[in-house]
Amino acid sequence: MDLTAAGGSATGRKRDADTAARVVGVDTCGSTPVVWRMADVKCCRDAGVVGSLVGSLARQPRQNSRLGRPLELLDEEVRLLAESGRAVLLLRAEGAGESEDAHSQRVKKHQEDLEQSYAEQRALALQEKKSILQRVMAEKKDEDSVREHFEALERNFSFPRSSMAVQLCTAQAGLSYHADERSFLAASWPLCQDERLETRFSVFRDLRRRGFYLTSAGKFGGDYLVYPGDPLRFHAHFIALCISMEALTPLSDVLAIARLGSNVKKTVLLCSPQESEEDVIYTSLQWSGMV
Amino acid sequence: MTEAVFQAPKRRPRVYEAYEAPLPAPRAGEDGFSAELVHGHVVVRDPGHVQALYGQGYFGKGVLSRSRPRYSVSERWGNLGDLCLPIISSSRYKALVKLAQDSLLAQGLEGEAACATLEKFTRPVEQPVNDHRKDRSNGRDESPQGPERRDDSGSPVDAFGEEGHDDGPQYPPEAKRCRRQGDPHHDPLAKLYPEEPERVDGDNSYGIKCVRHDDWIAHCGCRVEERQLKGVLHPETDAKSPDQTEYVLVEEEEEQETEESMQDPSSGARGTLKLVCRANPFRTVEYLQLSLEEAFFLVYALGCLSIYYNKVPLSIVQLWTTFSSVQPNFNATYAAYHYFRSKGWVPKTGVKYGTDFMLYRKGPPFYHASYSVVVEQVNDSFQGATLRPFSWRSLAALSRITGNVSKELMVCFVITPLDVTEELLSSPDCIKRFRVQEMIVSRWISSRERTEQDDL
Amino acid sequence: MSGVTGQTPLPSDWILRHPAYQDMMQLEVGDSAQIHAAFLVYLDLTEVRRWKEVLSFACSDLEAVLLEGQEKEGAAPQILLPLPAHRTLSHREIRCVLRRGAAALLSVVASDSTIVYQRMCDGLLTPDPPGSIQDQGRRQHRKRRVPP
Amino acid sequence: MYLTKSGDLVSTVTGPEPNRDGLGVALLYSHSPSELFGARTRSNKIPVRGQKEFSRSDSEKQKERLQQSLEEHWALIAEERVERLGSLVKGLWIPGERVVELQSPAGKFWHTMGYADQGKQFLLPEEALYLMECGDLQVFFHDLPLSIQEGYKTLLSPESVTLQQYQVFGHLKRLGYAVSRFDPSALPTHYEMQINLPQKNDKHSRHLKRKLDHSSLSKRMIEEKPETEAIPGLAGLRPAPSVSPEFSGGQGMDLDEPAERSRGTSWWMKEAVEECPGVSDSENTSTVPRWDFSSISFPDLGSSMARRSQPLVSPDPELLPGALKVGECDISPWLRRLNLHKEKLMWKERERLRNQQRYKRDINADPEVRKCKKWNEYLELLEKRRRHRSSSRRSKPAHLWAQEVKPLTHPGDSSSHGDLLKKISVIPSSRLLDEASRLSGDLKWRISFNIYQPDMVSEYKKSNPGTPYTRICVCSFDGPVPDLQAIKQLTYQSGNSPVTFAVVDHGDISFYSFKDFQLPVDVNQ
Repeated sequence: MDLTAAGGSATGRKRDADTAARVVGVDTCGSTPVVWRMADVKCCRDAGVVGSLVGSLARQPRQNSRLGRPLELLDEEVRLLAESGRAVLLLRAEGAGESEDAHSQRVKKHQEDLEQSYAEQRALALQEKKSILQRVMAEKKDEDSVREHFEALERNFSFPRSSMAVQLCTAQAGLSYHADERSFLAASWPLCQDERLETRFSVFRDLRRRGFYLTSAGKFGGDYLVYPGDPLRFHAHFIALCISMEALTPLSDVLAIARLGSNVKKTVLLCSPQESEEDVIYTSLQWSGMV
Repeated sequence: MTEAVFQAPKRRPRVYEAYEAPLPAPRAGEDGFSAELVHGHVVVRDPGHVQALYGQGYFGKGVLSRSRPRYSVSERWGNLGDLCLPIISSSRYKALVKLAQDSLLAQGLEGEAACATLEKFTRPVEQPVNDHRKDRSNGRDESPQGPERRDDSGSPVDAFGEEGHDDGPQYPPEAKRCRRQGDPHHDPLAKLYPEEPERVDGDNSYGIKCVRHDDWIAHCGCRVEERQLKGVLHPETDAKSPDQTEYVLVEEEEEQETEESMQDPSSGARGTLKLVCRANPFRTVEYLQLSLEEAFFLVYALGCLSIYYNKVPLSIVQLWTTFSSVQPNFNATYAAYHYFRSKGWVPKTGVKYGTDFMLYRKGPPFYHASYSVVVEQVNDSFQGATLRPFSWRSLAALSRITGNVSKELMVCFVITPLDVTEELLSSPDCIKRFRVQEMIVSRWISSRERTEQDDL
Repeated sequence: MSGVTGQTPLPSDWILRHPAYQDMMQLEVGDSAQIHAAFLVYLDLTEVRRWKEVLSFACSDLEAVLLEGQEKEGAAPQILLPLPAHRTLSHREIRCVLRRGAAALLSVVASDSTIVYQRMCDGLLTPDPPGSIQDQGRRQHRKRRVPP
Repeated sequence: MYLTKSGDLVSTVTGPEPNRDGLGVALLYSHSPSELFGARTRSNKIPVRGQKEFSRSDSEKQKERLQQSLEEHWALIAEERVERLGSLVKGLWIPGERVVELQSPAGKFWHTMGYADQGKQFLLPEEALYLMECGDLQVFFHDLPLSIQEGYKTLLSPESVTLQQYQVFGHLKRLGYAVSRFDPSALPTHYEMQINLPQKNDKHSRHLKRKLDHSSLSKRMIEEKPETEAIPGLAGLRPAPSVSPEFSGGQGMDLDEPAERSRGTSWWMKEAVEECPGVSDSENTSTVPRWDFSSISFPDLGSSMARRSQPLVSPDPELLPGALKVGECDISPWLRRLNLHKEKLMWKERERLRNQQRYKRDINADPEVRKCKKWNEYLELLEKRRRHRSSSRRSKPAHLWAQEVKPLTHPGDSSSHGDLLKKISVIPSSRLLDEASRLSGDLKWRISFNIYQPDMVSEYKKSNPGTPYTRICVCSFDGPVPDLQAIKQLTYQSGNSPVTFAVVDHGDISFYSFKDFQLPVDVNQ
C-alpha cells in the first residue's frame, strides 16, 4: 500500500500504459542518487535499471547477504532514466516552506492516527481472544457459562500500550515533485560530466539497448558486470571495461584483467564509443587455450 | 598485527630434480659464463653455460620450453638397434629440409649445390655412429630426458592448475614415483620438511595427460645431465668433434610417401608406415634467454657473466645504459630484482599474472611461487606512483587473480633519493642509494561476499 | 639453430641469419625489440606448437610485425600481434589487428621469452557455460585467506 | 523555493501530496492497524534464492521462474518494519549537536554503542540510524518520528558521517563487529607505545573528547602535531603519568628502533658493543682492557675432562663488583643433572664435522691473526687476504673489472651463500614507520572507525575498548588508491592496530589492507 509514484495518478485513472510512462522519484543522499518507494524500485527494474540495495533488510536487519531499501543507483542509471523521461528528482514537501500551522497540524494528525491505531488494535486483540475462547467453549453446551466467560473477558481485557504495533516507515511520506519538473533531471544529471563518465554512459546505454542488465563491476576490476537477463536469475557473461579508443593501457593491466576474466569464466569486453556516432565498438578478450 | 605475517611457501608435491646450488659459480679456471646481446635480448648458447645458469639459481628460460631448456625435435621416441631416437613425421622432415635449404641459400650457396649437399646429407642411414648416445639405452637411468609437457589440445585445466611452471614432465601416476624428496641426500629441503610430500588429490587432469603421453619412457627424479643434454642440445663447445649430427626416425610410407598420406590421420591405422633413420638437416638448438634483470644481476652482482655485442664484451655501464633504453624503468625493476635475489629468493617473470615478478623460494621446481610482485617507484617523500598507477579497479583485479592462484600480492616500492639526477641513474651504483619498501596487499573477504561469489 | 652440419662452422649470430628472421627484418619495421618478440612467437608457433603456414608481415599502422598462421592444417588462419611485455596498447590498435580477420591473438613476450597468448575478437563473445568437470576441480582450489 | 544541486532554482511543491483521506495532511503510515496487528505473526525467514541460469532461452518456464523470483524479491523488499511500541527506544534528534538523545532507557545495544554525558544518554548519528534500520529505535524530530529515508537525509551529512562511511559502519555492524569512531587524541602516543605504557582509560577525558569530536567524523585530527619526534630527550618533556623518573632519564634507550632495524644492524650487536667498556669509548685509546680474557679462566663444566669431584674455586675478587663475595661452589649436584652422554650423530652430521675438521684451521695458530689487537684489524686482514687471493687465483676480465663500475663480487670469493648474499645486499630496506612521523598530514586520508571482532564483543567495554582488531579508512571506489605516503601516515597514526581500507563501490564494499612486510633472507646452508 505504497503511495503512488506519480502525482497524476491521484486522479485515480488506471491505464496499462501508465506503468510504462510512470516516473521514478529519485532522492539524493549527499550526492548519491537513491530510490526509496517500492513502486519506484519496481519501476526502475521495469526500465532495466537494477541498482543496488544498500539498506538493512526489514525482515532480518542483522545480516549482509540480502539487503533492503534504499536502492542506490549509478549515475548512468539515473541518466538513462532521465533521458527516457522516467526520472525526476524528489523534492521535500515540508521543510523551510512549511508553516508552523501546517506542521502542528501534521503532528496532531500523527497523534490521532496513533490513537486510532491503538483503538483498532485493541479491538482486534480482543476479537482474537474471543475467537479463541469461542473455539475452546464450542464443546460446552452451557450457554450461561459461555456468556459469563465472554463478559469476564470484556471486563478484564487489557491491551497495554506497549503491545501496540507501530510501523517504522521506510519511505518518507508526503515527498513529491512537481509534474512540470520532469524535464529537469534529464538535463542536469549527473552533476559533473567528464570524458570518462561520458564514455561510461555511452557504453551503458548501448548495452542496455541490446537488452543486457548491468551492475557495477568494481570488484572484478571492470566498469560493469553484464548479464544476459535479470541478475536475479542469470549469471553475468561479461566484465565490461569502458575505455576510449585511444587510451593507452599497460599490457600488464590487460593481461591481469583478461586472466581474471578466464578465472571467473567471463569474457572481458573492451568497450569504446565511436566519436560522433552513437555506436560502441566491442572487443572480446578470452583465454586463448594456449599454455 | 600491523605487519603482514610471513606465510610459509608451499612446496610442490613432487620434485623431479635435486637442488644444485643457490647461485651459479663458474668452475675454477673459467672466466665465467658468456651471453650475447641480440636486439635487446640476452641469449646464452653454450650448453654448459645454459645448464649451469638455469640449474644454479634458475636464471633464464629456454626459448622453446616453458622453463628449463629441454626442447627436442620430437616427443616420441623409437629404438633403432640399441639407440633411442626421436620419431618425426615425413612432412615435418620435409619442412626441416626446406629450412636447411633456405639457410644454405642465405649463406650464399648456389641452389644446385645446396640441393646436392642436402641430398647427400639426408640419405637414409643404417646405423648412425654416435657413441655418446649409446649409454643412454644401457643404464636405466639414462633413458632420454622426457620432453617438455605441452598441451596441444589446450585443455583449460592447464591454465589454471598452476602458474605455468612445469619443470619435470607429468608422468603417469602409476609410474615409479620420485622418492628423492625427503631424502637429505637428494633434497636440500629435507631438513625442513623431512616427510614425503603428499600426492595431489583429485587431480583428474593427470590421467588425461598421461594417456596422451603414454609413449614416454617414464622415469623420474633424474635431473638433466649435461651429458644427456648434449644429445638434445647442440654440443657447440666441442664443435670440432664430428659427432654433432642428430639422427631421427622418419615415418615414411612403405612404398612411395605422399603428402596426403601424412595429412590423413587414418594413415597410421593402415600400418604401412616404416621408420627410416636419417640425419636431421636443420637441427634445432635451443638457447637460454635471460631477462634483462637476470642478465644484469649475473654481470653486476655476481661478476660471472660476460655479455657480448658483435663479439665485443660490454662493460657494466654500457649494459646499464642499453638495458635502460630497451626497457623503461629498468633501474627500478632491476633494483627490486637485485633486492630479492640478495635475500636469497628467485624472482621470475610475472607476465602471466600481469605483474613484474613471481617470487619463488629456492626455485620453481621446489616451491610454488609465494608472491606476485608489482614494482613501483616513489620519491623521497614517498609520493608518486608512476610505473603502475593503480586505481581501485586495477588493484581489485590484481588482488583477485593473485588470491585465486594462492599467492600474495606484494607491492615493492623503490624509493629514490631526494637528489636523484640523470647522472646518478646513469650508473648501476645508483641502486645503493635506493631503498626498498615491501608491502603486502591483501583483501579481507567478508561473509557477504562469499555468498555473492557463487551468485555472479 | 644450426645450419647443415659439416658445412661452415656455425655463425655466431645465427638468429640474424635465420630465414624467418631475415624475412621479418626486410619488412621495414623499425622497432627491433618488437621484431625480436615476433621472432620468438614465430619460433614458439612453428617449433613448439607446430602451427602451419606461419607467415610474417608488416602492419604499417602499428609499425609492427604481425604473424599469421593456422593452428592445425586447414584451420582458419589467425592473426597474431606480438608485443614486448612492458608496452602499452590501445583499443584502436587492437581494432587495427582485428580488421584483418575475425580472430586474433595478442602475444605478450617477456624479456626472458615467456609468451602469454590472449584471444581477441570482434563483438560480444559469450563465454563457455560453466559446469565442466575441470571447472569443478578448480573450485576446490582453496584461497589463502589473510586476516586484515 | 528549493535550490537544486545544479544551482537552478526550482519551485517546490508547497502543498503536501493529496492522499486517500482527502485531508490536507500527508498520510504517515502505509500500514493499516489491522495490517500492523497481523504483522506480529509474519515469517522472519529469508527465502532461499534458486540456482541461477547461464543463458537466456526466453522459454515460458524461464519466464515463469523469473516472475516468481521477482515477486518473492519484491515482497521481501517491500516489507515494512513493524515493532511493538514497548520494545522501541525513543530518541530525539538534536541537530545542533548532531546526536540523538535517548528519551527512554537504552536497550542491549548500549553495551557497544552510545555514550552518557551529564546523566543523559546519547547516540551518534551512525549508531542511531543503524538502530533505526534494525527496528530498535524511533527517532523523533519536531515531534514526528523520522522514516528511514528521513533518517538517511537528516542524520547523514558531510559534516558528520557520509553515506559511504555509514554504509561501511552498517556493513560491519551487521557482521557483528563493535564499531567505534576513531579518535586520534585517544590514542597512546608512539612514545607511550614504545615504553609499553598501559593504555589510558580515563573515562572522563575520553567522553569529553568524544563530545568535542563527535560533531565531525570527517574533519579533524592532523592539526595535532605528530607526538613523537622520536628524540630521546623528549621523554623528559612529555612525561606520561606513570613514567618513572629513572626511566625517562635513561640515556641508552633506542627510541628510533624501527629505523635501526631497517639499517640492518641487529640489536644485540649494538648492545654487545656498548656493554663492553673501553670499546665503545673511542677507537683510538689503546688502553689495556680490564677484561683480559686470556687471563680469566672459565670453568669447564661440560666436557668429560671436567673434574667432577672438585668444587669450583672462587673467582678473582678483582673481577667482582665492590662488596660481593663469592665462595667456592660445589658443582656436583648440577653435573648430575647434565646429560653427559656422548652425542650420537647422523652420518650426515658426522660428515659435516669431518669436513669441518679437515678444512678448519685453528685460528689462533695463525701468527698474523694473533698480531691483530682489535676486531677491525682482523677484518682488515681478512679483506687483504681476500683481495690477494682473488687477484691471484681468478682472472678478471677487463670489460668488467678494469672499469669505473665493477661487479659487486668476484666469483669464488665468497666463503658461503650467506656471505655472498651479504656482499650483494647493497639496497637498504625501508619500513612503513620509517620517517612516518615527519610526514605532514594529508587531509584526503582519514581513519573513520575502530572495529572489534564479533567474538570479543561480549567482553567489550566502551570505556576501555582495548586495541582494535583493525581501524577502518573509508574510500570511494572512484577515488584514488593511497600512495606510499598516505599509507605511511595512516599506519603511523593507527599505531598499534592495522589500518584496513573499506572501498565502497555503490554499496558494494571491499576491504583491503596494505601491510608492512620484510621478506626473510633465505640462506642456503
